[in-house]
Amino acid sequence: MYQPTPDFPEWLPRIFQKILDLFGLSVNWADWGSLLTVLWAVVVFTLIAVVAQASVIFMVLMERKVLAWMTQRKGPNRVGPWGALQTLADGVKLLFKEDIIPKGANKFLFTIAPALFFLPTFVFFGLIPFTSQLLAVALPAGALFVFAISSLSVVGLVLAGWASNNKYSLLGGMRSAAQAISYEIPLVMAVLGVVLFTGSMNIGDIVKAQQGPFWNWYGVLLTPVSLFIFFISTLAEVNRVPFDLPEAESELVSGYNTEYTGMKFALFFLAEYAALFAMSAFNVAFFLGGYFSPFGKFILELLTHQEAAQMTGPLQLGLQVEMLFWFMMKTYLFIFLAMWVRGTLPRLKPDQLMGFSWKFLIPLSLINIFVIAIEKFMVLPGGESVMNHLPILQPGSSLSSWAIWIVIAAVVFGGFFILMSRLLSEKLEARLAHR
Amino acid sequence: MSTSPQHHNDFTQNRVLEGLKEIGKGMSTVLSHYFRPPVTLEYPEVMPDLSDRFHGRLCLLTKSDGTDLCIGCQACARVCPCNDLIQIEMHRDAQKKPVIDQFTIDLGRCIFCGNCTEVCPVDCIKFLPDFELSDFSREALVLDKKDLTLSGEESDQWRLVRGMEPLVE
Amino acid sequence: MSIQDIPGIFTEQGLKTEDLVVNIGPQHPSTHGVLRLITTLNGEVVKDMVPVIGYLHRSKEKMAESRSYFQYQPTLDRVEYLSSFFDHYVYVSAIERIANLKVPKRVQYIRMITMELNRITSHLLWFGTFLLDLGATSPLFYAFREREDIFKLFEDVTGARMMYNYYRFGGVNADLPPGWIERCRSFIRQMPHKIDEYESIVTKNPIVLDRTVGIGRMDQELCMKYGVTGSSLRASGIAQDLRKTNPYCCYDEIAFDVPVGTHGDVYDRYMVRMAEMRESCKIIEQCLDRIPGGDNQNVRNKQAEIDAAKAAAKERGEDPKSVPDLDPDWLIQGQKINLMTYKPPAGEAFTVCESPRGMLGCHMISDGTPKAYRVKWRGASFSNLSVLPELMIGNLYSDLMAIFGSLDVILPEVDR
Amino acid sequence: MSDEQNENGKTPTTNPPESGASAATKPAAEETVAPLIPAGLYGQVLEMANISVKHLGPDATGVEMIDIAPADLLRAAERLRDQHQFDLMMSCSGIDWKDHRESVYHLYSTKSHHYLAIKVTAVNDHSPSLFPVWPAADWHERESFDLLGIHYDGHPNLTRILMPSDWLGHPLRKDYKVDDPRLVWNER
Repeated sequence: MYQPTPDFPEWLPRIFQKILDLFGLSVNWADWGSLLTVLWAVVVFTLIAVVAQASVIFMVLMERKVLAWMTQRKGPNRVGPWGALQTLADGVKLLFKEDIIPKGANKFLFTIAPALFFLPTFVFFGLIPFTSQLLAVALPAGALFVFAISSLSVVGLVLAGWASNNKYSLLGGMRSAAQAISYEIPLVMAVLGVVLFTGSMNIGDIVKAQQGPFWNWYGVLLTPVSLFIFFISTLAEVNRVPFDLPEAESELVSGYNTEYTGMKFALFFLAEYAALFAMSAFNVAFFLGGYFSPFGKFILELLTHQEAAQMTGPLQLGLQVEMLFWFMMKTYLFIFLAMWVRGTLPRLKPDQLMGFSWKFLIPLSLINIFVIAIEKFMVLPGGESVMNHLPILQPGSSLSSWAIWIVIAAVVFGGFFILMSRLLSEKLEARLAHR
Repeated sequence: MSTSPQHHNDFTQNRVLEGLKEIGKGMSTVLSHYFRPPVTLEYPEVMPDLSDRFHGRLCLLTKSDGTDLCIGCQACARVCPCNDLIQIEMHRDAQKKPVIDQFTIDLGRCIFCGNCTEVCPVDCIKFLPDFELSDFSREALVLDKKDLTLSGEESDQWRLVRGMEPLVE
Repeated sequence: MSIQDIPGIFTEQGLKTEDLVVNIGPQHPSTHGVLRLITTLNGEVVKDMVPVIGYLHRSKEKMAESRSYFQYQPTLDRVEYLSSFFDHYVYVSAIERIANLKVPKRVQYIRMITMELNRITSHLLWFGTFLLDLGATSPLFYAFREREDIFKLFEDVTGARMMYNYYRFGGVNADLPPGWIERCRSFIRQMPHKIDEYESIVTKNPIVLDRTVGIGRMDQELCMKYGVTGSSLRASGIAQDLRKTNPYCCYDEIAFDVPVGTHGDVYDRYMVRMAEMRESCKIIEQCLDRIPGGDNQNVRNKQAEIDAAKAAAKERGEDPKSVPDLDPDWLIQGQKINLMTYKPPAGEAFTVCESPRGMLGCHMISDGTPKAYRVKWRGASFSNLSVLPELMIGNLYSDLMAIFGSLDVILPEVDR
Repeated sequence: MSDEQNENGKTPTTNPPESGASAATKPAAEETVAPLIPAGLYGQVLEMANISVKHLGPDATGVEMIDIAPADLLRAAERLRDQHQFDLMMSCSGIDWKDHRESVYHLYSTKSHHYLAIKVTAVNDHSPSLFPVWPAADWHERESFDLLGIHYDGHPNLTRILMPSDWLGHPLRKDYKVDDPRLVWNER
C-alpha cells in the first residue's frame, strides 16, 4: 500500500500534541501521520494559492508597466500609487460588466470552458517547491503529473472556440489545439534530461539535487539547451507573443475569447497569467536550482555561520523566507523575459509555428537527451562513471573530465546546428530561388 | 540610378545563429528604450504647450476699450464649409453703425478649419488655444455672442502674444 | 448504426468537409478603415476573396459641386487624413493651372517641405500598423513618437495637427513661423538614426523574414493589370516616381534617389518604404537649405528695411516706387484673391502628384461659376486595393495581414 | 511661369527635353513599338491609323485631350497600349453634361512618362468598356456606372461598387434628388 513519507515539518506534531493535551487526549503521531500530511498539504496549498493569486494580480500590472517603459510610456499610474490598484480596478470593472452568452452558443460548454482552462494552472500551484517545506504535495511522479495536467487546459481553449458559435473563435480554438500538441513534446523532452540526472521525478528531489553554487544548477552547465527549449515551449503553451496565434488580435479579433465578457473573460485573462507564472516557476525548479541561492551558501548561513540543516525555530522561518525570496526572484526573471519578448517579436504563422516545433525543437530536444545520456552513463576507461568525475557534483575532480564533457557537447551540438541551418536555409534558398 | 534595398542572398549563411543574433539585436534596442525617460504627457496635470496659431475655440476680438469690431458682413458665414453654422442678426442704428444683436456659432458642427478667420475683413473672429470644449448637451455647444466676445484686455493680450500691437482707436 | 450511416457526414472521398465563409470586416481590427472581405477559407488557406467597399463613401465629389472652391477645401483633410497635404496640393494646383495663377518659389518650397514631412508621417503610421498586424507591439509606439514631433511642427505652421487646410490658390495661408526652419532641421537630422533603430528591430528579424519574404509577390504585369502605383509598383522593379519622371513643384532642383525593389514581395515593399523615408529626410534637408528668403525672421527684416527705405524716399520727395520691392520669389501669396467670391475661368485640368500611396490625381472641370462643375479624384488606394484578391488566393489566412498591410491602403481614399 | 509639367510642352513641335532624355535611355528592345512620339501628337498618329479623332487641344496642365467615337474606341485603345506604351490606365471619370454623359479616360505611360486623356461620349448612356485593354478599368468603370449610370458594354461584372446594391438613382447626376421612401432621415 502506498505509504506517504511523512513530509511535514516536525514542529507540526508537537503543536498538534499540545492542543490535544489540553483536551487530555494522548496521541501517538505514528497512526496520525497520513492525516497530518494531508492537513499540511491543505494548509500549504491554500497559502500558496493566495500567494500565487496575489503575484498573478501583480503580474498583470507588471506586464503593462514593463511594456510601457519599453515603449517610453508611463503605464497605468492613475489608480492607486504608481497604478498599484489598477488590476483590482480592472477586476471590479469586469465583475460588473454584463456577462453575455451569444445566441446559438452552447451554454453549458460556454460556461465550462474558462473553468477548464483555469483548473490545471490552479493544480500546478500545489506542485511547485517554493521552499524546502512550502511544497504542498510532494508527488513522487510530480514532473509527469504536471505535463499530464497541462494538456487539459487545451481542452478548455478548444471548447471555448467551439462553444462561442463564432467563426473567429473556432479558428482560434483549432489553432490552440494544434499549437499545444506540437509544443508539449519538446516540453516533456526538456524535462526528461533533468529527471535523468536526478533519478527521480519528484520535483522536490530535483530541486534538492541542484544544491550548491549556481554552476551546480542543471540549466547553467549541464543542460542549457533544455532550459532554452523549456522556455520557448512554455511561451507556446501559455500562448505568449511569438506563439499567440490562438488569440491573435490582428487576425482573429482575439481568437477564442472573442465572445467572452465579464468574469468569464477575467478568468481567461488571469488563467493565462497564472499559467505563465506556474510555467516560469517550473522552469526555475527544473533548471535554475529552485530556492537555492546562486553562491552556494544562504545569506542567513553566512550571517549566523550555522549549517542550514541545524537551524531551528525562528532561524528556520528566516531560512524559508530567504528561500522564497530566491525562488520568486528567479521566477520573475523569466516572467520579465517573457514580457520583453512580447514587446519585440512579431507573431508566427501557423505553418511556421508547427514547422518550428516539429522540424527544429523536437530534433534539438532528442539530441539534447542523447548528450545528457552520454554525460550520465559514459564510463571512463578506468571503469568509473563520468558522473563521479564531474566537477559539478564532486568538487575537486580533475580538469580532464571537464574537457571530456565540453568536447562531447560541442561536437554534438555543433553538428546539430550546422545540420539544421543547412536544412532550414535550403528551404529559404528554394523559396527565394523560385520567386 | 536607384539604391535598391540590400540584396537577399545574405540569408543563405548559417540562418539559425544569424536569426538568434538578429532577435538579440532587436531585443537590445527595445531594452535600451527601457531606460529612456517617458515621452508621454500627463494631460490633466501637465498642459500641452500649443502654438499661437492653434485652431481651438473661436472668439470675437474687440477694440482695447471693449467696443465690438464685427460689422456683420456675413463673410465668415458664407465661407464656412458647413453652410449655416454661423448665424448673425444685426441692425443699423441712427448713425448707420452696425449693431450686432446675435452672433451664434454651433461648435457641435464646427470643424475648426479656420476659413472664417481668414476672410474676416476686420480680423474680429479668431482662434483661442483652448481645446477643452466638451459639454453635456448639444444646445450648450451653441455659443452665443456673450460667450464668444473677449473683453478689451483679453483681446489686447491675444494680439500681444501674436506680435500685433493693441487696437486702440 | 455506425458513423457511416449518419446522413451527410460521409461522401465518396470520405469525411464531408465544406469551406468556411468568413466576413473579415467591415468592423475588424486590421482593415485600416471600413473594408469587408468575404473570404472562403479551406482550413487556413484562402480559396476566394471578394472585397466589398463603399462603407465609408461620403461622396467627396458631390460635395465639390455644392460648395464654392474655398468652402470645399477643408473637407479634403477629412478624406485622405493620413496625407492631406497631397490632396490639397493637387486640388490647389488644378485651380492654379486653370486660372493661370503665379506661384512664388518660396511657396513651392514650403509646399515641398510640408508634403515630404507628411509623407514621413504617413509612412510612419504604415510602419507602426504594419508591424502591429504582424504582432510586434512596440515599433508602433516608436513610430508614433516621431510622428508626434512632426505634428508639433505642423501645428506651429498650420495651427492643426492633422487637419491642415494650409494651401491657398497661388500661395499658402501664412508663412513659416520664425525659428521653425531651425526646429525642423534639428528634427530631420536625428530622423535617419531613428529609422536605423526601427530597422534594427525588424529588418533582419527571422520571424519577420519568414512572414514577408516571398509572400504576396507582384510582378510588373500584375501591377499594370490592376493600375497599382506608388511604393508597391516601385517594389516590383519599375522606377516610376512622379517626383522624378514628371517633376512638379521644384523637385527637379532637388537631388534624391528613387528606391526600387527587385522581387515585388511584401519584404520589398517594406524595404522600399523605409528607404523612401530616408529619401524624404534628404529632400527636406535640401529644401530647408535652399528655401528662397530663408527663415521668416529674415524675410521680415528685409521687408522692414524696404519699408524704411520707402518712407525715407517719400520724405526726400522721391517716388517710393524707385525703391525695389521685396523679391517676388519671397512672397507667400502669388496675387491677391478674394476667397469668398473667387471665380476661376472655365477650363479643365488633370493634376497628379506622388502621394505616399501612389499617383493621386484630381480631374477638375470648372465652368466659371464659384462652384466647380465636376471634380474627379483618382485615389491611389482605389486601384491598389483591387489587386488584393489576386494576391491572397492560395495564401494562408494570416498572410492577409502581411499582404494587406504592405499595400498601405486606407479606406477613405478608396471610398471617397 | 515655370512650366512644371514641362515634358508636355504646350506647342506640339517642341521636343520635350525631360522625358526625351530619359526615354532615350530606355532600351529600344521592343522593335514592334513605334518610335517615341513627342507628347501632344497622339491624336495625329491615331488619325494616320484611320481612327476618327477630334482634337480638343491640351487641358490646363498640358495633357493632350482627344475625343474618340465609341465605335473605334477599342481599336484606338489597343493601338495606344501596344504601339505607344500607354500601359497605365489611371482613371475613368464620368461627367454628366445634363443632356448626355461622357467618360474621360486618363492614360499614363511608365516608359515615355506622357499623359493622354481620351473622351468618349456615351450614346444614350452606353459606351464600350476598356476592360479588355486595361483590366485596371474594372473598378473605375463600375464606379462611373454606380454614380453616373453610364453602362459599359463588355464589362465583366457591371454592378454598383460604392453605393448599396439596392440604391435607387445615380447620385452624381446633376438632376439627382434623394426621394427613396425607405430612407427615414430623408424627412429632415
